[in-house]
Amino acid sequence: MNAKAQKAKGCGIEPAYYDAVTQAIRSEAVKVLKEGAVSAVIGYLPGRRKSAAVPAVVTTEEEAGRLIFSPACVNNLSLYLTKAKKGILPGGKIGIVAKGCDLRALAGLMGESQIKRDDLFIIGINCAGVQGAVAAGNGQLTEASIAKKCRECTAHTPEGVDFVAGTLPHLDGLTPLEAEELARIEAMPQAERWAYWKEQFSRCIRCMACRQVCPFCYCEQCLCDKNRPQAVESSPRPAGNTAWHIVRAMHLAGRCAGCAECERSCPMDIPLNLLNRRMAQELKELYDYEASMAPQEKGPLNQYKEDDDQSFIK
Amino acid sequence: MKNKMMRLSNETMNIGFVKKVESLSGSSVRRCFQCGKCSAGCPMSAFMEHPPNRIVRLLQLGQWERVLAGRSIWYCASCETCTTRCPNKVDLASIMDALRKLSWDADGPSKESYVQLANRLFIENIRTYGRQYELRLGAAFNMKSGQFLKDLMLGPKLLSKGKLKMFHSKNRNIAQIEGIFKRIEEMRKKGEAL
Amino acid sequence: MTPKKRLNYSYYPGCSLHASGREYDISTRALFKALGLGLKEVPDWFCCGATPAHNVDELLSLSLCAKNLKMAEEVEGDLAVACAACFSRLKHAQHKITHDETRRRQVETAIDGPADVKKPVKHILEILAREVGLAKLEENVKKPLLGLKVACYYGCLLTRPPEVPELDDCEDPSIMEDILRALGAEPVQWSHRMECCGANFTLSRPGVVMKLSNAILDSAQFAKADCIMVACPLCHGNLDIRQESIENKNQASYELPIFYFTQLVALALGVPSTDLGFDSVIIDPRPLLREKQLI
Amino acid sequence: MHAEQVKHDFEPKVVAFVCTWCTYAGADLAGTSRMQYPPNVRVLKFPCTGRIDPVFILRAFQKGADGVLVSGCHPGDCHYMAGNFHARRRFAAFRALLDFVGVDLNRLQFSWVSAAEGGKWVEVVTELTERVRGMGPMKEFKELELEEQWSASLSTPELKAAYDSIT
Amino acid sequence: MSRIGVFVCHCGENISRTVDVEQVAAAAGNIPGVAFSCDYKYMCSDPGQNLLKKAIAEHNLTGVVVAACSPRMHEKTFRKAAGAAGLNPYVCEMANIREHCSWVHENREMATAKASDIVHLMVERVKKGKSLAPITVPVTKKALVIGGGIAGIQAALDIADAGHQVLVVEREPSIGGHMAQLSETFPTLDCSQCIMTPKMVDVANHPNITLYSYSEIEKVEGYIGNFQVTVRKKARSVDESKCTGCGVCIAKCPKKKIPNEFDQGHGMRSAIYVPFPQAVPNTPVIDRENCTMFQSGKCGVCAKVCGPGAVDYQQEDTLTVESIGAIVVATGFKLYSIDRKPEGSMIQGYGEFGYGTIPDIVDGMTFERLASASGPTGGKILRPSDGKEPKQIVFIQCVGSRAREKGISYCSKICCMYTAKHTMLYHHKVHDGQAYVFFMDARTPGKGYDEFWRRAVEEEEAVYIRGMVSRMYQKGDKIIVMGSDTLVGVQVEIEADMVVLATAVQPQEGADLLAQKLGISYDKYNFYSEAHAKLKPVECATAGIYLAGACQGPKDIPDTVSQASAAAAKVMTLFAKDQLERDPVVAKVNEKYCVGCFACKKVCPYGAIEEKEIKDRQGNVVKVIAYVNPGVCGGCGTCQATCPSKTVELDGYTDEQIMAMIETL
Repeated sequence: MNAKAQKAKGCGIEPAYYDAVTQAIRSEAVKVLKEGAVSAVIGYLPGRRKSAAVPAVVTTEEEAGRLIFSPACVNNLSLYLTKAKKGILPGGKIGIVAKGCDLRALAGLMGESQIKRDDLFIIGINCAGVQGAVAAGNGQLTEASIAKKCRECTAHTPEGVDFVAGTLPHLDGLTPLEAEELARIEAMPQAERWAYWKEQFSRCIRCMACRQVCPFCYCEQCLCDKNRPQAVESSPRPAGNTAWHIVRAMHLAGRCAGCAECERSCPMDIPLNLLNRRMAQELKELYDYEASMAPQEKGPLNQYKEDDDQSFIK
Repeated sequence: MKNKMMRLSNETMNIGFVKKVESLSGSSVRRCFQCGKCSAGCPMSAFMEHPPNRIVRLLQLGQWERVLAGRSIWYCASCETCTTRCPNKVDLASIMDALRKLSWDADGPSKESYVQLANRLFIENIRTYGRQYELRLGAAFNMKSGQFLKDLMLGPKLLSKGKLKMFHSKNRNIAQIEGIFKRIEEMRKKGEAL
Repeated sequence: MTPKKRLNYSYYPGCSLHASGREYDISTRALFKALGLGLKEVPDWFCCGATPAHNVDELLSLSLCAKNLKMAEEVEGDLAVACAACFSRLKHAQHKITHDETRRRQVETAIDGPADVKKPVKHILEILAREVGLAKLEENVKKPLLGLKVACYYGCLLTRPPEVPELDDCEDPSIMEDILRALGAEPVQWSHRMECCGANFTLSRPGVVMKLSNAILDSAQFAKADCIMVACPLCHGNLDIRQESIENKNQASYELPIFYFTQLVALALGVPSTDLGFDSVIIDPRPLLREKQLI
Repeated sequence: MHAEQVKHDFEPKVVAFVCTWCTYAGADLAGTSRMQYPPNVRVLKFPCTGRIDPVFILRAFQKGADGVLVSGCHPGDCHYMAGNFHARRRFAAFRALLDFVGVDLNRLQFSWVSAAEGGKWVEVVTELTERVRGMGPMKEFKELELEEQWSASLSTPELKAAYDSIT
Repeated sequence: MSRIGVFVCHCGENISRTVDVEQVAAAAGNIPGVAFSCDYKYMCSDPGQNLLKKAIAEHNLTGVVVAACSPRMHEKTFRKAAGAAGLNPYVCEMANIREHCSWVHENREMATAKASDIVHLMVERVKKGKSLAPITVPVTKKALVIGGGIAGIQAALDIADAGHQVLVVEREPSIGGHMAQLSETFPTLDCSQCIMTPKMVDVANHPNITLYSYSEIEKVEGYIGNFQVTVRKKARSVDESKCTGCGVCIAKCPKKKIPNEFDQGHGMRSAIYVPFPQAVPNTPVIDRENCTMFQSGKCGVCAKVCGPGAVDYQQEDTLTVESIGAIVVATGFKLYSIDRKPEGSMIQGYGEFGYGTIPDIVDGMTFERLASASGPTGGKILRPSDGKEPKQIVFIQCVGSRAREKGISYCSKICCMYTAKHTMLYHHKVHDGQAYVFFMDARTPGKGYDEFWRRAVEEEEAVYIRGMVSRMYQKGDKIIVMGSDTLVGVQVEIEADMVVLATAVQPQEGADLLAQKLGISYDKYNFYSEAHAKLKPVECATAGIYLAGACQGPKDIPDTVSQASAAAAKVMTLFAKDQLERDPVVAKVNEKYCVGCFACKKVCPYGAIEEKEIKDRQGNVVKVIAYVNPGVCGGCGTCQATCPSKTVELDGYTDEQIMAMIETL
């Protein structure tokens, strides 16, 4: 390990790694487009700003040659396979660049009959991590800029993909900030917890960014948009906000892939992924369920065992 | 005796005794299903250590000693309430008669001597005089039972009202009566009757 | 009054009617005379054995009764019996001897002759209510017993068990009440019509008798009866002779005259009260009768 | 079991979401057996606990419930075979979520009450009512409702009539 | 605008005693959308129903709430009345202010307030209610009878005689059940097999009956009129179509010392066997656990001697799927065992009787086999330990039954009678023996039953002792029985040669598992629950499934046969129509918004949800969405609670209705 790498230890990942991944993606994307194996590849193109990246659907070899992978490639691209965004895709098999967490989302969507594995060419990334909400000035990934979810990622290596891009560099163990935060909140007295979340939810402006970026919020009509009956108030007031976030967390329980896009996209910095993580933790404890990179037939809340825990039921 | 454990077997259950009772009374003891109606209506229940239904119960189990030991059978008033009301037509009044007879014969282990004495005197009176003479009966009973003053107050009153005769004569048919007694005794000796 | 055809009865008074129950005998004879009925005592009858005999020796009891019944054959007319105990024993004997072949043979050996027990045995109540008839009684009333509240006491022997005396309903008889109504008296409804007075223990266990008889007296008083009417010399003895001691023992005051039904019937039919043996009883009924203007 | 039925200073609102086959019938049995329990509970009948959406519980709390009971058939007894099994998982998860956002789970009771368990129904309802009574009103969601009340209440008859006329 | 009518019932005084009904009616009148409200003494009476009908017409009502008793009581009544008045029955609802209010509360003020709230809830529910039309589904006219005891046999014969196809599934190698094991039957003492075996043969020969013996129910799907039942035919190792029933295989089988289950383990059978000579079918079965061929691969004698070559060691279980319209459950009972029970079992054994370790303490069924002419002793009463004739025999009733502490509080109903029968059989066979019976109560309701019991006591000289046995122990070759006679009030001790226990009747092994497959409910003892204890004693709550015999609760033969015929009658009633009308409370999918995640399909207990392709005009599949088969849907609504966007909705329980109710709080 060279000196530079030594320096990066604990504070960042070598840019060369991203370059290598970028090259691998480009060549594979060009190849599959050229072969006609896919009609388009969903990936990342450089953004207008320096060190930025934007999701893109590329249909030509030329465009594919410009695909990148960098710490700024935060988006979960599986989003573009569902919802109204489906319309931007040409017909036929689609290539998609997927980080580990994105891959879990893809698997989840397959389990929910939203996409078919056969319709996809998945370019999986040996992902060292991406940046969080605050990017480093030089666009490199540092301990300060790495996304919280990546600090305790368990999905670095893609499984069951058609192509794997890049090799995983050595990764240093980082303090799991999110897990610590979760533990901290859980340790609070109940009233304090309510106060905490009341404060968080009160900031919500109901921009629905969290819903927009969530690969699993693909419903044609969200329950929370219905007004006959109106189960969740739609105006950004505390009651409706609280209900919305509880309902959202409940609807994602057992489905959430842990990409944390909701939290990243939240303009009000509400720690939404904590809710999702708490539910994932509970379902792991109760039913030994974890989101995986392989499609599962039924989610934990769509099945049951006769001897499920019922200690809470009188 | 009353609370002693009961060992049941063909040996401890005296079925022969029960058969005698059934034969004398002409009534089955097995028919009784222990509803307790006899005891419920018995005017003498309160004076018995085994109420009537239990007497039958003990007979069902062949427990003859327990039946005869108590004074219960002697405290039966022969009012026939039990017999009249028994849902199973168990003629308990006759069963009581039979039990007293068997106890009498066996010079039974009964504790009730007064009633037995009264009966004995009554029957002796018949044998001797052919009819009852109440004064004689009462006096004899008081003498023999040692209760010399019993009902003493009633005597003069009754005498003055002409209710007790001071004197009486033997019935003219007394020989015939004696004959009846004799022939019954003979029959029993020969085993022709119980 | 003369019946179209004179009815004749043979008569078995029994031991009590010759002693403690003599007023029963007296009033019975007076009544029969008033009704124009013949009544001839069976000569040389002897004791039926009563309760003591059957209590310890049923065969003796049956034999004595069978012999008496046989002797009664000698006298014309159905056998009229006044004493409830004698009536019960004679009927029992008839019933048993007719229904139990073994017993019949044993009885025949005992009395040394055929057990001829066919003679109809009738209680005097039966004769009054059924043979003379209530209508006739009512017709002949001279002195209606108006305003006299009577507790009719049947005791245990008159009706039980139903298949033996065949006198009346064994749990709810009405023969005494029917007769009384015909005489214009007022029978009361009361609880102890059929309860035992304990006669069997009158000699041996008077304490028992006092207790049982007290309940009867108490019940009659509760029913606001002026007097009690009986058909059995043993019952009469317990209720009348022992009434004072019962009162003393229970701190009660009953003063209930005890009538034989024959006395009341005869009175209503106009037999002079002096002929009915009212002087023989312990609780003098005459003040009551005077109060009701019956004498 | 016979709760003393005198009016207290605080009478909590308790809502029971029950299945029609077991718990509703169990509550009927409590009635036919003339058992007594606090009159605070309002029963909403569902075909099955499987039909009960967590949103209903949330809504009930928002609308002023101080306690919520969800009750259905015992495991294996579901009239629809498995509705209660699905409900069991759903509510296990929902409970955890509510707990995490700071809702006192003492206000939310789950139970199995069969059609034969009139006594158990009484017991469960009485226990929840008395527990919630002891805890006082459920302020949390009500406060949220009151905060930033932008529009007038919908409860005026005119508005209600207008709203209903849409239907 | 809704025009709802509210009718508040007094129910005589049942409601009005605790609830101010006038106030409730008045309060209801103030609820927006309520056009009419009143109270009435008896809404369910004819005048009450007429009041409802008249009000619907006069006030042009669009919905009705009857505040009265439980809908389980009169919902049908009022829906019918509303229907007669031209209203859709499904906009008629009941507010339960009796069972849920007036009967359970004493405080008038609070009860009245609660009643008003309940009425308000239901008014809102009706306001959002929709008119629904009944669903019709076809009926498959073939019945399944589970269990081939006397109950199953009777039900099967009755249905088959009515001209319908019947499938009888029996777990054991032969039909006959417990009745085939009995020696004589009370109260007539006629030989059980003499009356049973002709019926068994009738089943085998009936053209409308298909018999699957040695088979079990694997899976039940579908619903009334349209069940799909998977039956597992267990490997018999003998080809039924080839076997002639000659019995040579049995005669030649070298393994002959296997305790015979039919004789309660007191007789022996071979490894290839028929349970008893009159078995139907008379096809042997190989007990693979005891067969040398299956255990060591060396033998094969039966195959060698079998002329038609019916023995097939390779035979495997086969699964058959049958379309069935109605199911009769007749799985019968088993007898309680006094053995030590596993830790945590609800049922306890009898330590005071030695936990079943004393060989001459047997149960009633064993005594039946001993008394049976076809039994292991040829009908002689001989005790198991040494084959001696017992001279003192003690019968004990209520062993397990009515013993709350042992886990069973019910009366097993048949024991008093069969014990009386046992004493008679014993007395007939052992003239110098004495039978004693310990009993708590003699319960003999039934035609000729009490007379039968009295005969045992009065003529057959059984000594009945009213009292229970406290303890029994072996002493030499005697069993010391320590009991009490409560009538005398003393302890009783008997040195018995043999003791027969009238052990409790329990549901058949695995009754709960079968119930779960069938989707029917059962009580804490695993007896199946009828839909109504008095008025629907034969039906299960699950439509199309009926009960017969002791699987529902202890029953004797006459009761069992009666119920079996009743169940058969119910099946025939169902089969009398080609179409069945179903409750329209079923789920529907909003095709516009469904995105086809199929969470609903995953949770549907009925498998009622199918995938449906939505195509454009060119025939291209635009999307695949969920579709609910209304004939299969059971109406539980689990799909709706699971659907994130609520695009599947249960009619009669829509979110709109429920939310409207919650809004009233």
